Amino acid sequence: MKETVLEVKDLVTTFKSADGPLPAVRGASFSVKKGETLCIVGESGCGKSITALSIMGLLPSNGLISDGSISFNQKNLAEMSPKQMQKVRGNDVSMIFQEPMTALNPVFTIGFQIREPLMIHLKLSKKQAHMRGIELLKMVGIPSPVERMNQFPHELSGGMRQRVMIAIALSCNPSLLIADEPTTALDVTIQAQIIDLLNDLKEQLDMSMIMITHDMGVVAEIADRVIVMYAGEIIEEGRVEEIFEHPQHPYTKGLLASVPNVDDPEFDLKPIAGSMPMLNEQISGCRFHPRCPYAFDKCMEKSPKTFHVTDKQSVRCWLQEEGVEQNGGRRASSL
Amino acid sequence: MAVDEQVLYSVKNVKKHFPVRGGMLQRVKNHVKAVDGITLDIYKGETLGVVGESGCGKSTLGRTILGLESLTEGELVFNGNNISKYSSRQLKPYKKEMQMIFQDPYASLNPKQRIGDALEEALIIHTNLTSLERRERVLQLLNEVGLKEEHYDRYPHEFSGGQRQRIGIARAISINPSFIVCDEPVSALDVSVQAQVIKLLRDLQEKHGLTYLFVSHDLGVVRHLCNRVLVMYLGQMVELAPVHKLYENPTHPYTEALLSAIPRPTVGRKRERIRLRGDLPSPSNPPTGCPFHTRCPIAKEHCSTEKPAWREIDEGHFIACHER
Amino acid sequence: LVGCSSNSSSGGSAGKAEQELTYATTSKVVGLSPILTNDSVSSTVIEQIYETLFVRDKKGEIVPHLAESYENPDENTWVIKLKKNIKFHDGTPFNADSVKYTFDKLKDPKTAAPRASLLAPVSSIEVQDEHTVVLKTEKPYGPMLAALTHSNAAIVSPTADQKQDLMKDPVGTGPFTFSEKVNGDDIVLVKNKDYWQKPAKLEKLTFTVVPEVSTAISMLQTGKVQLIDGLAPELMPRLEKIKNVDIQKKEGTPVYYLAFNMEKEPMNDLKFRQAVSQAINREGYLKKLNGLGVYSNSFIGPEVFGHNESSDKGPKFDQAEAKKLVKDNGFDKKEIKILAANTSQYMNMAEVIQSQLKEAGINATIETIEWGTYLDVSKKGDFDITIAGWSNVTGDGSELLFPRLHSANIDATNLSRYKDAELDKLIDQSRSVVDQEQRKEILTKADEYVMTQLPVLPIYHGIASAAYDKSVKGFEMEPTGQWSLYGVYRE
Amino acid sequence: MAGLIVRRIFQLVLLLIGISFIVFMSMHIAPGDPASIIGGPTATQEDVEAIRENLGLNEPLLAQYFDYLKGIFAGDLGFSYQTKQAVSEAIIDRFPNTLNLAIASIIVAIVIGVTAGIISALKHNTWFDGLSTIIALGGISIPNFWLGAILILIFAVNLQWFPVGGLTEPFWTIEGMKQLALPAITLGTGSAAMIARMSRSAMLEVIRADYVRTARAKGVRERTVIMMHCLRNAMIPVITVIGLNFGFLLGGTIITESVFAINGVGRLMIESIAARDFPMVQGSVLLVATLFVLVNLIVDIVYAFIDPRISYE
Amino acid sequence: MSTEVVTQQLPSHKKKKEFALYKTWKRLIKNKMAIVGLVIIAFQLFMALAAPVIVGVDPNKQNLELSELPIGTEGHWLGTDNYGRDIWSRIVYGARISLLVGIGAVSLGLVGGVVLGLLSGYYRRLDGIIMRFVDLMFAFPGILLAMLIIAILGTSLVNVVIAISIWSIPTCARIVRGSVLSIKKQEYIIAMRSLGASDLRIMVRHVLPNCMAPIIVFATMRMATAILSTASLSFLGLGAQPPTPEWGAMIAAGQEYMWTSPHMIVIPGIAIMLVVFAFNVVGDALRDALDQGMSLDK
Ligand SMILES: Nc1ncnc2c1ncn2[C@@H]1O[C@H](COP(=O)(O)OP(=O)(O)OP(=O)(O)O)[C@@H](O)[C@H]1O
Ligand SMILES: Nc1ncnc2c1ncn2[C@@H]1O[C@H](COP(=O)(O)OP(=O)(O)OP(=O)(O)O)[C@@H](O)[C@H]1O
Ligand SMILES: [Mg+2]
Ligand SMILES: [Mg+2]
Repeated sequence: MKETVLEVKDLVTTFKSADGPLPAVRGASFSVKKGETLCIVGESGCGKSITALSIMGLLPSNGLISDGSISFNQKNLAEMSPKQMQKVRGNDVSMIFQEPMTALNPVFTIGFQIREPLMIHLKLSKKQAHMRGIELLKMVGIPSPVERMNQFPHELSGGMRQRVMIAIALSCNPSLLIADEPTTALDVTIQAQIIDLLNDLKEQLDMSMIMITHDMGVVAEIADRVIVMYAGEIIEEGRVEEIFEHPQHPYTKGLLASVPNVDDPEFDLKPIAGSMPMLNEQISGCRFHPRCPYAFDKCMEKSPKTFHVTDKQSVRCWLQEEGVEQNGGRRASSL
Repeated sequence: MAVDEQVLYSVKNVKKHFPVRGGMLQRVKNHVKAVDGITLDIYKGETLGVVGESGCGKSTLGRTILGLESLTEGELVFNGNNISKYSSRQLKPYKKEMQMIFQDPYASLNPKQRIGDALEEALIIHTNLTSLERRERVLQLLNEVGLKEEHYDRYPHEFSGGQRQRIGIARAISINPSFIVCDEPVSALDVSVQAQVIKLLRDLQEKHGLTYLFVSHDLGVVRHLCNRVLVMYLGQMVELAPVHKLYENPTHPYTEALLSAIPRPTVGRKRERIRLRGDLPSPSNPPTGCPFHTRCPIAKEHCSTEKPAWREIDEGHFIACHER
Repeated sequence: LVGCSSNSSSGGSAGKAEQELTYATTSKVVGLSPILTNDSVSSTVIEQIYETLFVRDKKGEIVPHLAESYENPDENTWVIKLKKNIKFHDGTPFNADSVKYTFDKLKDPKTAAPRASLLAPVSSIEVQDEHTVVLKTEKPYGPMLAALTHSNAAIVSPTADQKQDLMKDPVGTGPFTFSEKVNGDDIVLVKNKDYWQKPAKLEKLTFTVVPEVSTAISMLQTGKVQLIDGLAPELMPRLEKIKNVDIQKKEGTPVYYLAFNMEKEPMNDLKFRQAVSQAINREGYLKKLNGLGVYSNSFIGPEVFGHNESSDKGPKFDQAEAKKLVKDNGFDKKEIKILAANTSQYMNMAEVIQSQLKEAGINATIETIEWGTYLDVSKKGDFDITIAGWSNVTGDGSELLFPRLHSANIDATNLSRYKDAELDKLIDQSRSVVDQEQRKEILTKADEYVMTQLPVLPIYHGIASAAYDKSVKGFEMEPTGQWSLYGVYRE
Repeated sequence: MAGLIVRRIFQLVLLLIGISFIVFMSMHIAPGDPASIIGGPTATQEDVEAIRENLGLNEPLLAQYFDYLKGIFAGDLGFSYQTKQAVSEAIIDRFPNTLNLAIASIIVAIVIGVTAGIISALKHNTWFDGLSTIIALGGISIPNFWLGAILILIFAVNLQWFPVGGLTEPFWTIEGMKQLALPAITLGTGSAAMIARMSRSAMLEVIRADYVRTARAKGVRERTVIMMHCLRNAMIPVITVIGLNFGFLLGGTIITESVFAINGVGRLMIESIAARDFPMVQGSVLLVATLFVLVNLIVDIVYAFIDPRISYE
Repeated sequence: MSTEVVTQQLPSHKKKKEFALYKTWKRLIKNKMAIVGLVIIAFQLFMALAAPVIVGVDPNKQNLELSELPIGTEGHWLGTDNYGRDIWSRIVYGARISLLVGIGAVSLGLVGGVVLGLLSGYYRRLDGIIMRFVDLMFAFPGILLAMLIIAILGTSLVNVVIAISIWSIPTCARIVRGSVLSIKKQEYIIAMRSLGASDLRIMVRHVLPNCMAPIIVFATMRMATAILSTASLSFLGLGAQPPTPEWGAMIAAGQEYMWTSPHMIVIPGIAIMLVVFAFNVVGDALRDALDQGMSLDK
């Protein structure tokens, strides 16, 4: 068994707001092993990005990790001083963001932005950093990298910019890369290029990766393990095959059933009724129960505990409890 | 789904070029050829999908068809009437027949207008109903798209994305059009909600006998919803075919690449992907010859000089390619 | 602590006071040609550079200056003998030719001299010999000598005028010569070493522009400026408190008055004018002026030739009587428009008068307009009552009555648009008689007539005032508000 | 860039023609006759008529305008009605004073405004932020003639730290700087306040930008994040405000120059309007407008330097 | 056919009145400074409306005997001016004038600016001409423009209102144009066009309401500028006609008494400052509140 790189325990992240605290992440626990790709899926607003930003210590100014620990290589990131955190970011842990259009500083050249982490963390001279920068651009597949170094972000296409972001993120050989929906804003053909690139590089550099996405297709392509989030909570976790082939949580099932299949014309689209609750909405019991077709009384009263389906797959749903499991399970498997 | 073979809307060699200004006197220096010669027949009751990468002119085509953009060239024939040169007054009865549903459910509703008023507006413009009758009709519409009567007095920001999209749909069908352009109506929605809206669109089509032009970049949705699909590249037609033929037998290399690039939500089966080189060229400066030749894996020399003809390779299956 | 020791701007010795003086005005010098200008600021400088044939002495008598003497062989002829051995700053000798040149130029319509009217009655100017000029008039012209004391009648160097623009580069005979224009508008004069009298004591004069009076006073207080004049009453309390400053006041020739528009109802009604006269507490208003005005119930002021102490014939403040007149004649029915130029002095008067008329039942409103517009509007008679002033630089009663009340000047200076044959006759007489005693009698009579007919209501007569640094000695003003820095020195 | 400059200069010419027309016409429509003013209250009708003729005011209006326009293109701004001085000469005499004042004020405004704005943004929602907001909004709210009078009262008359007025020494001397200090503060306060508000909101916006998060994610030190990554981006909107404020300052000189007895173009304008000295009004307004356009051209050029996204071709 | 009703409860469903304006208001009054500003404005409004009730004295009643009384004098708690007029009563009546001038100038300027801005933002063809015209107006220093206008129209408060409103037009037009340009691209405008709505209808019913936020902020801030500019023009002698108790004119008149009776300029100066400050503060807070409103609406 490979060593664990990142271990998040009971992470609670809240936002201060005029209407009181808003919990965006409600007690998430997961871990990432060396060389492994963990995918976090869930719909918009369920707390995926906030989870990632909590790890990076880059929460917006009104955000706060109010509980839990984040241990990265045995060090608790949640308790580090800003100075120590600076040394970790961009060096041991890197992150790529969703919007390639805005993630690069418009007023500096690509070269400047790629040299920066090299000079900070690896203490390279400007010249060395420049040479290394060109290598990195080459590595992520950017044509004529020497010229690109002197160009500005607006002179590059979205796909190119995302490659630059990847090059920056990988510049110091991080042991963990967090990619927050790196392809959502891109066209399918470009998306395919980027995903392939990330997959290749991960192998090549032997890093661990957390991939955040809402696209089940991407998950299937890239993940080793998958976490499904709903309304700030992790509701299901398991190996990618288990999640796709034996989804246990009604939400996971719903999610899979509501994506039209390109290959199957007769695929029966089954929408999940309703929509995501607001952060501050008070929902008793399971946060999914208002939308759950299988919900019963207990779901409305008590928050479900985590049930282990296999040693790798766990799910938070009362349907897993003895007795009800049969009933719900049968209906679900008939999907 | 049986497609009535009656042509509702005929689009003939339509072009839409946007001027690019620059230089000393802000003179027009160049043109973005957003739509560059599209010829189509849209049949009554069908759903015609339009797919392609961002910026290839899908939305512009939709808007041009609706008369929201002036034509640079070409003809629009609706129900046998050539409406390309009509004044806005002459167009008014046709506007009633054609409607649009938009991508962004947040931007497509006036945030300062109550939902009821927004829905009544079309009725005020196109009908002579009294305010009572209008209200009646709006309540009926709300019900039809799955909203409640009490939503009548609410403002858009009080709704979720999916609900707003329902309102947008209600507005589009309020004056009983026969033709609706759907410009990526579900791409901004969460997957779970997306399916709800797709279902609604389908039900409404059945009930009212609507014809859709369905613009999307989500090939899964298109396969699910459309009868025929048009693939566009840089403002030009690349392939047009009935949906099953396109998906099962993609012929143009671009269509092929597009289909192969989609990540499939099934594990284990690793499929070989056709990798495309580079990015979409700029539509203001498109490549000569076949627009796709710069990225095409099978491009030959003549592809860069000769424009491929639009030909039928199978019944209802058209492509523009020298090599296939 | 506020001293005047910091006035060394160009680095001189600290021991002996430097013989330099800076004077501040609120508006700029328009130009330095006596022929082409007609504003008081320009004339302040012009008077240091140029000289006139005659001047008023300390007692207000007219005495020869550049002239040696004069005689009137007949009523229409003025033979003026000139002083000898006087040179202009450019070396040109001062003689009869230069006088003729100056006066001809002033009168020439092509010159468009603003003060051409000064010598309008003069029909010809002849050179009798090198030092004698003869002025001829068609009709006898009583105020001739007064006119010749006017700074606009100062003599310019003919050679210089032909060669250069006197507006920028003036050449006269005076005690100071033009040195340079600095910093846009500031004018620097230096002592004329070759002056025909003893040279002036001050070496250098600077005329600077400080638009805000309160800033000018601050500068006076901090020693950057040594002299300001034309003080406003409201500034007196502050000036009096400043330790290093002396204030000089002198009863002067200006008169500030109300002009009724005699062509309009109800102003053409004598009862209305009387009512207004009785409604206004002029003596009360004078108290507000902090000693910068004199009360006199006559149009020709105490310092003006033609004034008579005993001729106090005008109506006096009597609010009860005024109210009665207003009531009885229905003057409260009509709204009266008081027109005033928007300078603080006129606006102040307008506000007090408006308020007092209101007390008496006359419904008056004020309309203030810019000075430039005022000149036009007031001359066109587009008002009911206007607040007017006349500074009377010549100090002669004829020079007040003729422009202000003679029917020949309706549409121009006669703002009241007053047309009265009897007064016209008296004014004509005062101008055509050459004997000064006789003229005085005529003017007194005319003045009394004005105060009974009331086409104008004098509010007060001005007092010339100046404030200067204590180190400035020998400063003396004339009743007209003019002054020469010839005898002034610093210590 | 050259294209931009040529285009702007072309636009400037059109603008100046427009402005000269408006000023010309409004001065002629406005009541008040320059001849009456030159004549003064004592002038007779004949005197005034002679002056009008002499000034050429009896010509038809459009003919006068075209004559004037012709003059401008020949580089001749005409002669003052009042002082007979060449307008260009009068303006050249006064222009350095106005320019010094305007530049000193904008420097005061930029230094105070940008610093306060940025510190405010960084210390968002602290006492400093609150205080500087109050001061900034207070600064916009003070009538500047009032401020000028009070500054003179305190610093020039009572404390005697600065001279009361006048601008006679060159600005690089100590005395010259002292002379400039109070007027520059008076004139610059309003702009400083506006620039502070703008800098603050621009900075607040930039701090939340994605690329700043990227910089942090790279492990860049907080100081560098602010000074390198934020500042330059935040300055982009601020520079526009500075350009506009420069125009605002040029207008403000009208009052400040009067209060501080500075002989500049602002005062020239107000005097000339009062004296209906048409050529002088036109000349100085054209100068100010030209300056305004040039400053904004400079702003655009600076823009292109700090924001590579902007290209003028 | 599916008519499955979306039965989800939304968080902001409490009352119908919870629309954007109300939310903005709530957000506004959370800002302490804004409350101070609002209180000052309310007080000014109160003074303006109830002037005859608050003060019994005629603000123009002179008493030369009792002139320049200092602050705190019995019967004249803010003292008297150089004509012995009660300063408190002049301040109270002056509130009316500054409010009227502000409202008058701002609303006139808004009408002009909004019309020009709408037209030039909406119709590309008019844009060039209108914006050149706006540039032209911009190149004039504001106060100079006002001076020229007053030179033409003559000195009076009404003309000051006109001058300031004309001076407001270009700024307002630019602001409106900017918003229109971005709103015009919004899908709901395209939706209206596809419904066949007329341009006028779109502009009035859809574009205009959505550029209200910047317009309201502009109007509030402009109130401040208008009041300040009136004072400046009065200072130059181009404002209110005496004896109107206009604050700026009071300062201009009191200037000469600054050294002996400073209260004559200090009090109207403070009055102007407070009111201008209040409008600025409220405008500023409003911008924040509306801004947030915009983004949170999403
Ligand atoms: N600064 C903030 N203040 C208050 N709430 C916030 C803030 N930032 C994010 N949130 C809220 O936290 C929740 C989680 O946001 P997060 O960005 O993690 O969603 P996500 O799962 O990444 O969604 P997406 O797929 O849209 O990126 C959302 O409901 C969002 O509205
Ligand atoms: N009003 C306009 N002026 C100038 N160019 C325009 C305009 N509208 C669209 N374009 C250009 O026309 C091209 C086609 O745009 P269009 O919006 O039709 O693309 P699309 O296929 O709908 O893309 P997406 O999937 O991103 O919506 C793009 O290059 C776009 O930049
Ligand atoms: Mg996210
Ligand atoms: Mg589109």
